[in-house]
Formats: sequence, C-alpha cells, structure tokens
Amino acid sequence: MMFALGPETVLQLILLVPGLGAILIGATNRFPNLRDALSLLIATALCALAVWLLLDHVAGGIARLQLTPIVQGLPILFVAEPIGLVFAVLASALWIVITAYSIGYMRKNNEPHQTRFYICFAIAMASTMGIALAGNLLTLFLFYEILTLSTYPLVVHHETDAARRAGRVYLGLLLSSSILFLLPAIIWTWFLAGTLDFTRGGILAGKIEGTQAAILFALFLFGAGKAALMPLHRWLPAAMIAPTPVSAFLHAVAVVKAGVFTILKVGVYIFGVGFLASVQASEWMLWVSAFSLIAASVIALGKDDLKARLAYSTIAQLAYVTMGVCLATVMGMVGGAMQLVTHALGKITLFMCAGAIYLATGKTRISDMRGLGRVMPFTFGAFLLGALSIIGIPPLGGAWSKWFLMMGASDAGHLAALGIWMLSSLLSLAYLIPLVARGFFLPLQEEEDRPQAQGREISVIRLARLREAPLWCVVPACITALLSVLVYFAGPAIAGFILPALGP
Amino acid sequence: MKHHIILRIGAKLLIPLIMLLALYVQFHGDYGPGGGFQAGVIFASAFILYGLVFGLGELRRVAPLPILMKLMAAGWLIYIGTGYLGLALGGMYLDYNILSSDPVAGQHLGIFLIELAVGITVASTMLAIYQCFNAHQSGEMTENE
Amino acid sequence: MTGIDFILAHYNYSASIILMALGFYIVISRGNLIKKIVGLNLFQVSVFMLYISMGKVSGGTAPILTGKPELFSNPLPHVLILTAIVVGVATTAIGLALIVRIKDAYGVIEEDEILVMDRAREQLDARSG
Amino acid sequence: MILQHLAILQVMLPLLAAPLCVLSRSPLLAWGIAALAGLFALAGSFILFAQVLNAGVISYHIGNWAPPWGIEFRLDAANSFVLVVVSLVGAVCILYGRRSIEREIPEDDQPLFYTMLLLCFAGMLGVTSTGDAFNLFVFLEIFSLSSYVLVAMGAERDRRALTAAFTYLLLGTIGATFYVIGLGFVYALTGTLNMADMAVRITGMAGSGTLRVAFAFMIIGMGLKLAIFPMHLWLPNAYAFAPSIVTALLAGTATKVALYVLLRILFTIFSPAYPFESQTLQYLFLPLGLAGVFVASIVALFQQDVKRVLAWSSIAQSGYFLLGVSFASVGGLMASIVHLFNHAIMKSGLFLAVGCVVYRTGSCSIASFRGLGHKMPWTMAAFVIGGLSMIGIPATIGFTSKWYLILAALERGWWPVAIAIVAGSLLALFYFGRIIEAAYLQPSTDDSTITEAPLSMLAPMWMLTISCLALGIDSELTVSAARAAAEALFLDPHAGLPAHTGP
Repeated sequence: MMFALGPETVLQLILLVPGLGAILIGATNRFPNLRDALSLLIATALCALAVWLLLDHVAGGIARLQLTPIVQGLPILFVAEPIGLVFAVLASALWIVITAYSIGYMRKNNEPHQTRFYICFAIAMASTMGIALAGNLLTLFLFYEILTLSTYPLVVHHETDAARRAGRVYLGLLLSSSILFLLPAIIWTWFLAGTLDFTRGGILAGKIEGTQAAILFALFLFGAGKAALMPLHRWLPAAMIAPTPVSAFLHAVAVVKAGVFTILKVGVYIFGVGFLASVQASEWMLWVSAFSLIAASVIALGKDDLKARLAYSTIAQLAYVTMGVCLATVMGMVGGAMQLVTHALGKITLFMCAGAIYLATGKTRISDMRGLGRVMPFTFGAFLLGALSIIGIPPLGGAWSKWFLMMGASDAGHLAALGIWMLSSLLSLAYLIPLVARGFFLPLQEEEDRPQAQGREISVIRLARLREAPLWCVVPACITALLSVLVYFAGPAIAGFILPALGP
Repeated sequence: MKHHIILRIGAKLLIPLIMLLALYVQFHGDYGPGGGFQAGVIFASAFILYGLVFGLGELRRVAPLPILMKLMAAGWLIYIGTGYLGLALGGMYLDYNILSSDPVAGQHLGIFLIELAVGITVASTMLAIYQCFNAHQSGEMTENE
Repeated sequence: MTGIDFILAHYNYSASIILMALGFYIVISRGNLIKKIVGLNLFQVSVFMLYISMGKVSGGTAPILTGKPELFSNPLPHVLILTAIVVGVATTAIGLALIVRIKDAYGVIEEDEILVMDRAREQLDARSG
Repeated sequence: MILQHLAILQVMLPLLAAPLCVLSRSPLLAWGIAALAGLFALAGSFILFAQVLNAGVISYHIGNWAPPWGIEFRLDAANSFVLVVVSLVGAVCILYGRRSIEREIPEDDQPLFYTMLLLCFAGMLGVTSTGDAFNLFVFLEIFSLSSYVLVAMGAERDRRALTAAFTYLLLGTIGATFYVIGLGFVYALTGTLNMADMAVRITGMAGSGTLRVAFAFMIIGMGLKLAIFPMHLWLPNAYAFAPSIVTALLAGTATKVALYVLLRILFTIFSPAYPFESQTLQYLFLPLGLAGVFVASIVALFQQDVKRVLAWSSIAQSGYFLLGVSFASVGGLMASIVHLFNHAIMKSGLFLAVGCVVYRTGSCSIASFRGLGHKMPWTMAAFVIGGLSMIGIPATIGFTSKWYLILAALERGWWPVAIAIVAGSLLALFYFGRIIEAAYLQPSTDDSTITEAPLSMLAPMWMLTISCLALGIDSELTVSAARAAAEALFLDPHAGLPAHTGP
C-alpha cells in the first residue's frame, strides 16, 4: 500500500497516522525519549503526506474518500480542495515545530502527564486534519467536536482548581456554541439544500433569502465558537491557563484556526461568494466582527500579562478573517485565507517566545520584561518579526493578508471596513511593539536596582550575559519567524492557488 | 388454640369437605363453572384453616415452605410444558386439538392440564403467602421471601 | 333522554365511577400504607365491575351449552376479569409484603413519618458527601 | 420447527427458564439458565426482525385460534425492532449481572432474583410481541409486578428501595388499571380485543364520546408507565435505589416498552387522523415533552447521586420521545424510534458503568466518583462515551437521535421546538460534565485500593459502549430499521390483517 500511493490512500493515511500515532505514543509511555522521538516522527510524516496531497492537487489530482454514513444520505466524506490543503499543510508543518518546542518546554518545566499531553496532541491533530479535508459540513462538524474534546485535557493539564474552572469555560462555551448554533445551522442547511457537500459556488443559492439567510449566516458565525467572535470569546483567555505549547497550539495551529476555517468554508462553499453578496446576509455580521476586532484590540492594550495580551490579539486577528468573509467578495475571501496562514505563523512565534521568556526568567508580566531583549536577543528578535507580521508590515507575510483584505473591502465599496482595519493596525502596533522596544532599549530590571549600573552606557547586546531559553524552545520560534518572512515571497503563489476555488 | 376443642373438632370435620369441594371445582372446571384459580384458593383455604386452628408450626410440618416453592414452580412448568407439548406434536403453542386424535378430547385434555397447573400454583402460592406473613408476625422467621 | 334517565339507565357506569373515585381518593389522601392498598383494591374492583356489567345481557344465563338455544351473557369479560383479579391479588400481595418490610426497616407505615426519616437521611448523605 | 414458532418461543423460553431458576439451588446455575434464555431471546429477536423485514408481518396464532378470536402474536417492523432493543439490553444485563448480583443480593435470594429478572424480561418481550390488547395488559402486569419486586431487592443496600418500590407499585398499578378501563370502553364499542381488528372497527366512530374517554384513559395509563413529565414521580427513587443491574435493565427497556405501547395506541388502534388525537399530540404531548426535557434536566443538575442524575435524565429523554411523537409525521415517529433504540443502548451502558462503580466503591454519589478516572479507567471511559452520547456529540448514537428529532421539527416548521431540543441537550452537557470532571480532575478522597471492575462485568458493558460508537458512525442499520418501523406504524396500520402464518 505504501508503494502505490494513490490520493485516496494518502487521504486515509493522513487521518490514520496521527490516530495510530496516539496509540503508539500511549504504548511508549515508559520510554520518554522514544516517545518524544516518535511524536516528532509522526509529525514529520504527517507534514510530508499533507505536502504530497498538495502537490497532487496542483498536478490536477482529485483526492476523495467516502466512508460510512453518519445519518442517512450523509457519509463521512473527505475531499482535498485548495483552502483545506493550505490549512492542512500549514497545520501539519506547524505541528512539527510545536512538537519540537513542547519537548523542550515540557522537559525543562518538568510537567506531569507528558504522555497524555502528546496523545491528546496527536488526536487533536488527527481531528484538525479531518476538519481541513472534510468534504461536507457534517464531517467537519464531527471533527470539530472531537477537536474540542481532545484539547480539553490539554487545557486542564495542571488539574488545579483554576485549570478546572478554565476547562469548564473552555468546554462549556465551545460545546454550547457548536450544539446551540452550529448544529441547527447545519441541519437547517441540510433541510433546505438536501446536501451538505462543499460545492464550488455554494449550495444555498435560491434556497433561502433575506432575513432568514442573515440568521443562518449568523448561526454559522457564532456556531463556530472557536473563531472567538465576541461575545463568545471568553474561552480563549480562559484557556491561557494551559502550558504554553498548548496555547500556541490552540492559537496558531488547530483550534482557533479550525473556527475561522469553518467560517471560510461556509462562506465559500455553502453560501458561495456570489450568493452571499447578492442576499446581503452578512452585512450586519460585518459590524459584529468589526466590533470584536476593535474591542479585543483595546482590551489587549490594557493587559499586562503577556499571554493574555496575545490572547486578545488573537481574538482581534480572527475578526479579520470573519470580516473578510462577511465582505462577500473574492478578494476578501482570499484575504481571509491568507490571514489564516500568516496569523498562524506570526502568532505561533509570539507564543513560543512568550513561553521561552517564561522558561528562562519565569516572567509573565510585560512590565517585568524590561531589558530582557539584551539577554535573550534571539527570542526577542523572533518576537519582533512575528509582531511585525501580525501588524502587517512588509516584507512579512501579514502584509499580504492585509493587502488582499483591503482589496476585498474596496471591491465591495466598503470604506468603513478600510478605516477599521487602519485603526486596528495602529492598535496592534501599540500593543505588540512596546514589549520589544522595552526589551531592547530599557535597562534590565535587576540592573536598575544595582547602583553600579546607573549612568553607565549599556551596550544593547552583550554576549557574555546571554541567558536564552533551551535550544529546543528558541530554535522553533526562530524558524517560524523566518517562515513569516518566507511567506511574504510565497504570498502571490498561495493566493493564486486558492483563487480558482472561489469562483462560481 | 390447642385448648379450643370445638374449633379443633370442627376444623377436622370441615377440612376434608373443603378439600373435596376444591377438587370438585378443579375437575369440573372444564365442563362448568370452576377451574384452577378458584379450586386453588379453596384448597389453600383448607390448609389455612388448619394453620389457624393448630398453629403455624403444624402447618409448616404438613406444608413446608421449600416444598411449596417447588410446587409453585412445578405448576408453572406444567402450564408452559403443555404449551410446548402442542409444539412438540406439530401444532401451535397451547394447541389443544393436537393433544389427542379427537380434537374435542384434545381440548378436554389440554384444559385439564392447564387448570391443574393453575390449581397447583395458586394453592401453593396462597399457602406460601399466608405462611410468610404469619411467620413474620409471630417473629418466627426474619426473611420471608 | 334526560340527564337523570341517562344516569339511571347506565347505573352500572355510575357505580363504577363512584367506586373508582373513592378508591383513587383513598390512595392519594391516606398516609397509611395499608389504607393505600385498600384504596388501590377498591380502584381495581371498580374496573372489574365495569367489565362484568358490560358483559351481562339482560335475561341471559351462564354460557353453558345445553343443546337448547338460550340467551347467554358474554363470557369473555368474565374470563378477562378473572385474569385481572389474579393480577390484582398479586399486586396486593406484593404491596403488603412491601409494607411488612417497610415496617421492619422504618418501624412505621405512615407515609409522612417515612418521608421525614428519608429526608433526614438525605441531608445526612449530603453533609457527608 | 424452531423458526416457525420463534415468535412464541422468544417469549416462552424465558418464561420457562424462570421456574427452572426457582428449582435450581445454586446462584451460578440460575445465572447460567438466565443467560442462556437471554441469549436465545437475543438471537431469536434478530432472526425475527430479519424475517419481518424480508417477508412482512408475522402472525402467530396461539392455540391455533385464528384472530380476532384467539390471541395473536403479531410482529411487524415496529415491534420486532423494539423486540431487538429489549432482548439486546436484557441479554447484556443478565450476562453482566452475575458479579454485581453476588455483591448486592444475599446468596439465598439470588435464584429467586434471577427468576424475577427473567419474568420481567419475558413480560416485556410479551408486551412487545402480542397483538391482543388484553394479553398486552397481562404481560404488562407480569413485567410490572416483577419489576416492583426487583426494585425492592435494593433494600439490602438502602431501605429507601422499599418505599420507592411501594410508590412504583401504586402508580404502576394505577397506570395499568387506567389502561384496562380504556380498553374496556373500546371493547364495549368494538367487541374485539385484537388491536389490528380494533383499528378497523374503530374507523368511523371518531365522533363517539366513549372512544375519546377510552383514548384518554389509555394514554394516561401508559403515560404513567412511561414516566411522562408530570407523571414521573415514581421513577427517580425506583431507579436510584434498585440494584444496579435492575436499574440498567429498567432504564434500557421498561420505558421503551411503555413507549412502544403508547405508539401502538396512538398509531395502530387510534390514528392521528382523528381530531381528538391530533389535538392531544399538539396541545398536550408537545408542551409536556418540552416541559419534561427542561424540568427534568434542570433537576438532574442538582442531584448528588449519579444514579439519580441518570434517572432524571431518563425522564428528560422521555420528553424527547414525546416530542418526536407529537410531530405526528413519519419523520417524527422515526426520530422517536431511533431515539428509543439509541437511548436504550446508551442509558443501559451508563447504568452498567455505575454498577461497576457501586461494585467497587459501594456507593454512587458524585463524591465517590472522585479520582475514578485513574483507578477504573475502562469503566470511566465507557461512562464518558455514554455521557458524550447523551449530550449528542457526533459519531455517537445520541447525535443521530438529535439529528432526526431536529430534522423532524424543521419538517413541521416548528423552529422553537428545534431550538428547544438543542438547548435541552446542552443541559446534558452540564450534568454529565460535573460527574466526569469529578472522575478525572478531582483527587480521590480516600486512598483505599479501588481497582478496575472484573472482566465479566466490563465485557458486556463495553459491548453496549462499542455499539454506541459503531452505530453512531454508521447509523444506516438503525435508521433504516426505524424508518421501516415508523412506516409500519404510521402509514399502514390496518394493512394485511391475515398475514403469513405458521403451520
């Protein structure tokens, strides 16, 4: 089977590899080194498979896999399509990085239950792949729920009272929103269209109109609670209680991305760009997400805890995707998809840096991080690149997503959206850059207290004083930061890959 | 009540008659009014009268609880078995016609067996219930199932 | 047919309904478990009466074949009710057996007193749990 | 020969096994007899179901008396499916029961306990199979009387089982008597007791006041047995204090059988075409169903005892059944029947898991679940899967139920009901969340050596758990069976009186 790799086989493998990997990891509980090596190996294999699938698609292959029906007429279906492939490759590639990072972080920090941690990671990854490659809404929903459940043990990893409370918020909000909004939306769609397959150009055209379409669209947007649209965002800050690799995983690789990915898929393949624009179902949701964007940015400004600030930044950045979909233009959708990629790279960098800072110094508050850039230059350098990418400054990947989004807004003639995005870029500048600036240009906190340091010129970086986090933690952050740069150059190619899927 | 001589003599006179009546009702059941339910209760009442007059200990000597339990099950088995007999002989479940070459005789036989089964079960059950409650009241037995 | 006539013509129904209501009332209102069982019996018996009176054909005799054409009452309800009576007896027996066990376990057979004891137990459980 | 008579043997073999248990002295022998009877019933029900799907209605004439004069066992797609549910749960519970019963019932009583278990089982099979309305009452009472006794057997562990059994007895008897009154009126009108025949003779009498009264009595009677919302008072205590295995058996089958009878009354004897019935469905069943879902779920949130949580959840699930029925459409009926099957599987699985916990810890309060996730991993994993299924997570059978219920609501255009259904299942998330959180995230209070339950209990329990997942991923089997059942009930109640018969 391995030798005759057909697209279908690869699709099967891509789902089986992390699943079986979870079992293998469980079996190697007693041998931490073997277990960690295995985790890395599985991640690499998965990434290779995803890339294979992507190349196959570029070459014109159509990978499709149909399994048993969950309910009559609705099989579990996997289809490789551009947006999903991009997501799959991105997630699996970042999984390698994050696995490497977790190995460093978990060992340095002597975390308990490490095997459970890796098992849940692998299951979450399997479900992320399921979401990325789902061929219909029901399959997507199935893996969406499995993702929620499999990340719950990660969030409550420490099993403290605080973790339990956070876990309750996490599980409660995500499951509630998906059951209360997403499921009815899916059943409603099935009832209207008689199919849930992701179809180019959408399946709802002519089946629903006016206010009802707007309500259905809103159900989808709020139903994808993982997209953290306000007021359903509380779970994201709550989940910050988890170890940093988990936070990175939630924010960059799997969970929130699964949320906005769902919204993208619904916008592109269920409603269809043209239909969405013609029924004007998304106008008021645009304002909801705009509010979410600005409000989250403002809250982020006020947070002193680094991880909390990053969490609210994520909420704001996700709203970009939602707004892009709500614009109902082709460019807006492309922008949304690009934002999914670039934000993932940027945010994972930021989180890994935050974790590295915590590992090296035990600091979590931004106000305590003065001068740290001088002792951890690589970490802070990576942080700077990530931050710039998220703000959207060339030559970093984030610039492309902002560019396409703004094109989408001008296509739609929506000047207000342009204004909001400019404002939010300024806000993100304001909440991300000061940390780096303080890190590099202010004196180290401990040195302030020492009299001999006063009044003396302190060179910005002194090699002798370097106190970086373990290599396992710093190198992945640097890699993703560099990838952010790389994506800037690959931007047009990615957009060109996605674009054909959006047409009618 | 050992000293109530009139009661004891009266009971001794009555009990055989009650039993006879029970048997009459039992075996007349397939022709006329009567049948296993009524006969079983009447039959049990004879024993209950015996128990009332001569005491629970005596009653348990003549009708021990374990035997009653077995009788209950036996009656039950006869009933179900009659049904299976119909099956075994190639008819339907509880098919009496098949039990004999003559359908009418078969019906007689079938209903006779069924009523017998009912009679045995009802009589033993009534007696068992009486014994259990009575034993409990006089504190001679703690477990009554 | 006026109301009174209607009721008189269907006096068997009225009797059943009155008995039924009485039985049901006793089940609900009495706290004593034995009285509840008595009420339950009354309730069931009312239904038996309803059935048997329905099967009665005025002037009919017991359906025993004598070879002569005669007017029979419908025997089927009697047969049904015979079964139902047995069921009723069994229910009563189990009910009484339960009461005996309840008396052993609680020492009383008054519903409200049992409830008080159960509540106390529940509170105790809640405190320890 | 066995195949021809399977319809009756299915019921009569457990009924034959019951007295044999009385006669057998050793509990092990009694268990063996019971297990054999259970397995036979299970195999038989599957064969019967296949026969019905292939060859249509099976009609078995007891004593060779043709219906409508004789008693007929009549199996169509609806009741042969329920038969599968009942015998599946029954067989699993009996297989599971040996160790649990050893722990909870005194040794002398064990053979009698098995007798009662078999009687209860046979009674339920009989209710499901029979086509005669009075025979149905008789079987109903066989099953009810034995279940009163079974519940009372829990008194070894907690004396409150006795009062629970007593209340159950009172309300159960009242329910059965109501059914008999209703039946009496219908009999007075039609002169027949055969349900299919009754249905034919009733057509055209829809205006009759007697018929309406009969309908009301029968519905209320079955409502009591089914524990429809305001008539549920007997259920929580009966489930909470009965021996574990009895709870699992009753939760999986008793209310299902009552629901089946309710469906028979509503759709075979009567028909939604009658105005009084369609009004009952819409103005009584719908609100009661909704009220049941919410009130019972909210009460479940505040219980301290896991069995009680599950019991209240069962009442809530009865609300879902009622909702499905109240749509008065094939879709709604199908959803109800799918849910009947699914709920039987998952709720029995959950109660069996609780049984394992009781076996090891002797208690089933939420506090005693603390830390069990690590000590009894297999038991708690089964519990979690059951819980997820109750919440309605996809890839479990609970999801299929919810899906079809919501779809049926949308087909009727009843939006608020669809929303209520999802909201109700959310409440399940919270009451299961509490228990699961205690099991996995709270340290156990005592350091006693609690270990995993024995394999003889785990294996049958996991059979249910695995079917809970497998049938959730591939629901083709259950759904098509339920669709056939719903169509048999809804579209075609009077068709084919003389069906193909045995010899």
